[in-house]
Amino acid sequence: MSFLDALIDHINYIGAMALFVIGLHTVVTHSNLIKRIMGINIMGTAVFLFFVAIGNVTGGVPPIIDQTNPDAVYINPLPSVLILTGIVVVVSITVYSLSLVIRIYETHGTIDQEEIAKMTSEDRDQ
Amino acid sequence: MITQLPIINLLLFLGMALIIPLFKKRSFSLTTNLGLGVLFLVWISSIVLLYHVITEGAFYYQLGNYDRMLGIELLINTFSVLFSLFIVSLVIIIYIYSTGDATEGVAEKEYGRYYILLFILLFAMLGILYTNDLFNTYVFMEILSITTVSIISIKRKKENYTAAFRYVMLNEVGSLSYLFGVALLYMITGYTNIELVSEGVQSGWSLYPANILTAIGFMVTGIGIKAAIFPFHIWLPDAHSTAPSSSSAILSAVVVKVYILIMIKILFRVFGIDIIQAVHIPTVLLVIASIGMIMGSIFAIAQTDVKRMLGYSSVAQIGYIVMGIGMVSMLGLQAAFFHIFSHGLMKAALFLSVGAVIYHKKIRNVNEFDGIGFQMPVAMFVFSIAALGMIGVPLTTGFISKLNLGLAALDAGQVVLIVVLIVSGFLNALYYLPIMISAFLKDNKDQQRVMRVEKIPKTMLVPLVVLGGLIIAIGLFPGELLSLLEAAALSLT
Amino acid sequence: MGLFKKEGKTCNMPYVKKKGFFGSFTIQSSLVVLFALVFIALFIIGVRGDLGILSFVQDIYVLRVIYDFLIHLAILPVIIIAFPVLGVFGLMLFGRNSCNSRDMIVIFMTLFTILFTLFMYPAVLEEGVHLTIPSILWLGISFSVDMLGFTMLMITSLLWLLVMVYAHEYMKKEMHCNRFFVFMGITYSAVLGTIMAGDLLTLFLFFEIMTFASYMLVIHGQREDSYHAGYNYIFMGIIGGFAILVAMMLLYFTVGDLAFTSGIATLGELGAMKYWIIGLLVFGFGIKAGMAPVHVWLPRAHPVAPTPASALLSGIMIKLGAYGILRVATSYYFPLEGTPGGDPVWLTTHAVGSAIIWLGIITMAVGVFFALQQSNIKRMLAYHSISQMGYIVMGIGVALYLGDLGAMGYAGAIYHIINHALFKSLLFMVAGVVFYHTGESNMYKLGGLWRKLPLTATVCLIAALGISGIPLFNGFISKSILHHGIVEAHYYGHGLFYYAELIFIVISAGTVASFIKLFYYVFLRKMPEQYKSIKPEYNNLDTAMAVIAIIIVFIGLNPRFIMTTFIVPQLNSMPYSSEFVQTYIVGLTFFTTEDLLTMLVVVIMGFGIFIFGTKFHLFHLKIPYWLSLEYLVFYPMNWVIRNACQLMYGDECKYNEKTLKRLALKNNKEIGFLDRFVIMANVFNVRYEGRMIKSDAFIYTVFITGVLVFMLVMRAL
Amino acid sequence: MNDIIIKSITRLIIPFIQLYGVYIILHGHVSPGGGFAGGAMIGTSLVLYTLVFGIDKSKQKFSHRVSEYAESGGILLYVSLGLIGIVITGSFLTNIEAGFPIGNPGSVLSGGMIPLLMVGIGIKVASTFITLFHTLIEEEVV
Repeated sequence: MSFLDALIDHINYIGAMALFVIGLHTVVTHSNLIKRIMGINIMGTAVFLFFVAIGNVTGGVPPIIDQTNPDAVYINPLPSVLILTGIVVVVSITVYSLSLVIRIYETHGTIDQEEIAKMTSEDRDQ
Repeated sequence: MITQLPIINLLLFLGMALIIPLFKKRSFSLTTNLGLGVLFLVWISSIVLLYHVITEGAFYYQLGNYDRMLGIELLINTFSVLFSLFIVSLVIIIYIYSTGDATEGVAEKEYGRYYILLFILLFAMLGILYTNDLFNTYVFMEILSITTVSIISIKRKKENYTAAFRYVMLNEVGSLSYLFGVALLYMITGYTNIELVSEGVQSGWSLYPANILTAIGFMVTGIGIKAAIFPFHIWLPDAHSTAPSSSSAILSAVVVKVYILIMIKILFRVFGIDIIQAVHIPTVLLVIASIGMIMGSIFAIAQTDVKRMLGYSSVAQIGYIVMGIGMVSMLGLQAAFFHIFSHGLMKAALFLSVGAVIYHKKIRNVNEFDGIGFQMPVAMFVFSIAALGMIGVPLTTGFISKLNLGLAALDAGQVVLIVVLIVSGFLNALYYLPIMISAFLKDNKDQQRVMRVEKIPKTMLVPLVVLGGLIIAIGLFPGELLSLLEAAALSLT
Repeated sequence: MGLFKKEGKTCNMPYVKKKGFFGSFTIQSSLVVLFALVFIALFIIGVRGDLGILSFVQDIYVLRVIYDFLIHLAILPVIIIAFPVLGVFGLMLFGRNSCNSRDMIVIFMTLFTILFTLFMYPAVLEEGVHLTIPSILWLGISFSVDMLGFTMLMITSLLWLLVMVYAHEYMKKEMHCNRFFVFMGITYSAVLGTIMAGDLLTLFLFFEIMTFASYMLVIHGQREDSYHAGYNYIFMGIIGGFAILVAMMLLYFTVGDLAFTSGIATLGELGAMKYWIIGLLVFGFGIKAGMAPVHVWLPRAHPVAPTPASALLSGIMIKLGAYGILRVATSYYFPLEGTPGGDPVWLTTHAVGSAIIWLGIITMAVGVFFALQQSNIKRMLAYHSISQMGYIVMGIGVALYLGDLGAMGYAGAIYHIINHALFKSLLFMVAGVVFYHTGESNMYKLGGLWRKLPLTATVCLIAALGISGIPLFNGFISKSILHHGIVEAHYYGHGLFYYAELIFIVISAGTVASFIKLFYYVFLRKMPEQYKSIKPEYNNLDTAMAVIAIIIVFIGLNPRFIMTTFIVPQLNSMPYSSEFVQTYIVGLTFFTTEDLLTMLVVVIMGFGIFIFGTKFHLFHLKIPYWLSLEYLVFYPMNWVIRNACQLMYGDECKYNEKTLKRLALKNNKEIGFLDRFVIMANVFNVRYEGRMIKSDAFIYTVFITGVLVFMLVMRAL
Repeated sequence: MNDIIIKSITRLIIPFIQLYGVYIILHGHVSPGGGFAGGAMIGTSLVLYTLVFGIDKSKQKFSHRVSEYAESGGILLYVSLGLIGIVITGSFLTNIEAGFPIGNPGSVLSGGMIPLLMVGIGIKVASTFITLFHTLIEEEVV
């Protein structure tokens, strides 16, 4: 019972971990470049979820000053603010890598990493 | 007013990057001259700051006067100022060179963009050094990554795209690992300010060991990826070899070092020596450094593209620095710092001289270097000085770093490391010496040797000569620098 | 052999054609040499106060002021080191267009070094010249010249002058003369610095510079074999340098000081570490000295270098290896002066010494054995250099082994350093002259040259008698002192050294035989047809050779001069028993019946070996390749490398097939170990690089898991 | 996309989206939202415009040059506001101490210079969004 309690208490952490592993698995196993970018995004989401979950206070309210309820418990806004920045960063990275994928498709004619590696190693042997 | 200088440095770089697009219609030399002016201003202000920090001691700078628990805080101590001075000085030299050779593979309309990226790069590097905040470090690190990858892919060639993509993928994994570590630390301490986190970590070590342990693992691995420590070096040779020569020099000589400095900051300022020794991180570092020193050289031996070879050589040299860190002693840290300096100088000289050869002769293959020394005496002479430094011949900075590292290894009681050091130095000789020999002693294969001396711009020659001179000068008189570095190492604790 | 490159394209500068029998350059340079010799003799005699020259100089005010100023100049070592470098600049500025003016600059630069070296003599006699320059190279470098250093300086600078005089004529037939003289100058500067070093760091600094500068001399011919030899030379040099570097770090860490002062008090407590330090130092310097297991570069590098360079390589540079061993051993491993003989601190010295003696003996044997097999003159001389270095190393070993009674070995080693420098460089010069006139260096294809080159034949005979140790020539003196040394090692020390003495005698006989062979095949016999047209002429080559020959004979006739001037003062400043030095060294009588008889036995044995060898064609015997040292040492490594490639790829390797075939070659002559290693690195790279790059995230996963598990496990433990 | 319904509705809806974006930007400090969120909304409205009316027309409205100036200008606004702090009190980005008005909690003017900073961020984010989108669909990358 206590195990289940602990599970439910920490469900957001566990979720974040699971997402992280899923993302990593995607990056490791897939050779399609776009899928790898998606994997990175999933990993990013996992970390953000984890970060935001830290700031959560059970029963807390959004941290906006409310004159009617002066002694409300606010959740910690700082992680959310930080993560906003993190999201911006990951968005830009994603956009950048997608544009690179477009370029790679134009120059190599494929977005499969195995094939690209094969092509480059052939280039090098010549 | 002096206390305002750090933020002014940052803003100067940022402002310069923002102004360049507005100058699009004007002549390009205006941009480069303005940029040089900005660099010199920052250089002078860094010197002033260094003097101030040494005489008056370190100081904090709160952005917007917010409390350090909430706001961003800059810490200006010997460590950050010395290394920012190092970065700016080296970049000035490379910048002057690049005004002659930004052309290598970069389209003319991209010049402006190249300098925008360069200044944002500088902004991010200085930010990383100054900031006293873990999350802020992350943000600057990401700015650095994006600008780096843009610089790598600024040449519109297909190998640039694959190299840049590889860089993005692995580095993003690294950044996320780092952020995950920050999250774990935030979880137990509730701060992102390095000092507050450090206090929290020290007191929370007994309560939440699992958290801290995982955080160390993830942060070290994440930064290890970005610093190209051995098993994660895979992105480096391609990325550094495909970039334009001047930016390869910046990437290899400076950018990678910045990540190592972050690692030093995290290991020594956030966790502290006690904790990292308790979880045996030094052992891990020493092992991967040793493997990296050997394997990097072995991979370098096999390369035919000279810039890829230099890239792998960087991998090996990063191993030297990590080894110094892994000894977790004052001497080791000092040796690592010195090697950051000396490798910065030597690798910049190597990349720039090779860049001059590529610019003039359009050859990149190591086997085609026969007789180049007669056609490009200055470039190959500087190359030779730097290469001898890599081998560790006396009178160059490389010898002093080797001596320092060796003494630090003895001090740490690790005699095995000296063997690694020597073997790595020997392997370095194995791939640098043949290039020098064929450049100066063999005749050109396809044509009778013609005494056509190099016709590369003066703006490229002068930086080369300055770098060569600095390598020898610091190799001859390292005392001052070493005492400064000792102060920097002391300011970490 | 320094084959002259590309017919017709020689030193491409106009040089003044000589008029008459002697060229004007020959006369000038001969006068310079004469001046140097007279000045040296007068100065040394004057300072020792024998003929009242000093008081004569002191009487004239101007001379006295100059003299006082010069002998008290503290920066003399720096000046001496700077002179060759100045000469290099001078010849780059003024000597580019004329052979004669360039060579005059070089010769005068060498002359000035001699003069300034001499000015140190009065100070050296008292307490030595000491100069410290702090903060250079972090630890600071220092110079210190004592009698040992002064002796080395004298012989070096004198020989250098003579070789430079010789090189003027010889280099006319070589390419890239300017480059040669530039690097000659740098090498000279480094050699002087090495000798004058006051601590190990300075020694190491100049030693490394010398390695890299002399590489350019070895490779001068720019042919395939010189590249091979140079490759060998530079990498062995680097390995040696690293060995010294490690030893230096260990020393600095344990003793805290690198100056050449006694460190035995600290070192004695270290256990195995002290043997590691001296082992690394002996290994590092031994590579340069051509010591037995690591001599392999020497017989390749010396023959391919141009003759002036090989004369100096054999005459001076390999001595620096021995000098290094002697210097570090006698400074770090010797107790302070006045330590009694039975003191336990000698134990370390004793152990180190016995090892060095055997190394020397092995080196001697290996050198002579291979020398007898050679047909190329310069290669034979190179092997003899190894063997003679064995004598010197053995002398050093005796000097250490016998503790306070080792003065005999020390004296022998120093004396032999001087002698060997003289006769070996003379022999190389002879080989050079023969090659200069005939273009041939295979001794079996030469013959009867004494008719055409009478002076060369004479000096060759003198040098051969010298190296064979015939009485009245200098080799006899040093060899008999060394023989005394090894006999004493047997007498005072372990009985096993009896066999060392036997080997010593047999090897001396081998030396005699091989020089009989050299002289017989080159100068006697019937002359082949094609050499009939050689015209005898006298030029710089002969000046240099004649002077060295005269010095050899002078030393042979007057052995006590070197002994009392140079060697006894050194012994007095060492912790040797002064009683022993007085009785046995100062009172040493040469030409005793016993020594002469030993020598007679040696000579008879030598003739025996020669006759026996020619009769049964033993000198043409090629020993099977699998017996050679390189094969034995590198075979296991090569085996490992070959199989590593197999392991990586199996049978289908995508790597360049031609290169891969080279890797599989069984014969080490065609492909060196380093080449093999590079090819293996290539194969390794092709195999794993792409794969590693592809599996980027996988490596990350494995690493992070590994690190976390490692930390958890270590914490749990 | 030549559908008249979509075009009309887009025309109709874009001003409201942008107005809402501006609202979000200006009220960032008193309610959830802020420069990034509001800027993203404005940027998205422009993306929507591009999707519906095509890249050429969109370029006329919001050319590359304008977006470049907007991007630089957004940050420059931010930086110059921060510089006021340096001049007056000696710290970058100082808010209330630098003399910006402090109002009642909950009202727009209560944040000192925060709304102004948010305007800068909003401009930057909006222009960045549209630039990124344009470069991606033009495949004129880097």
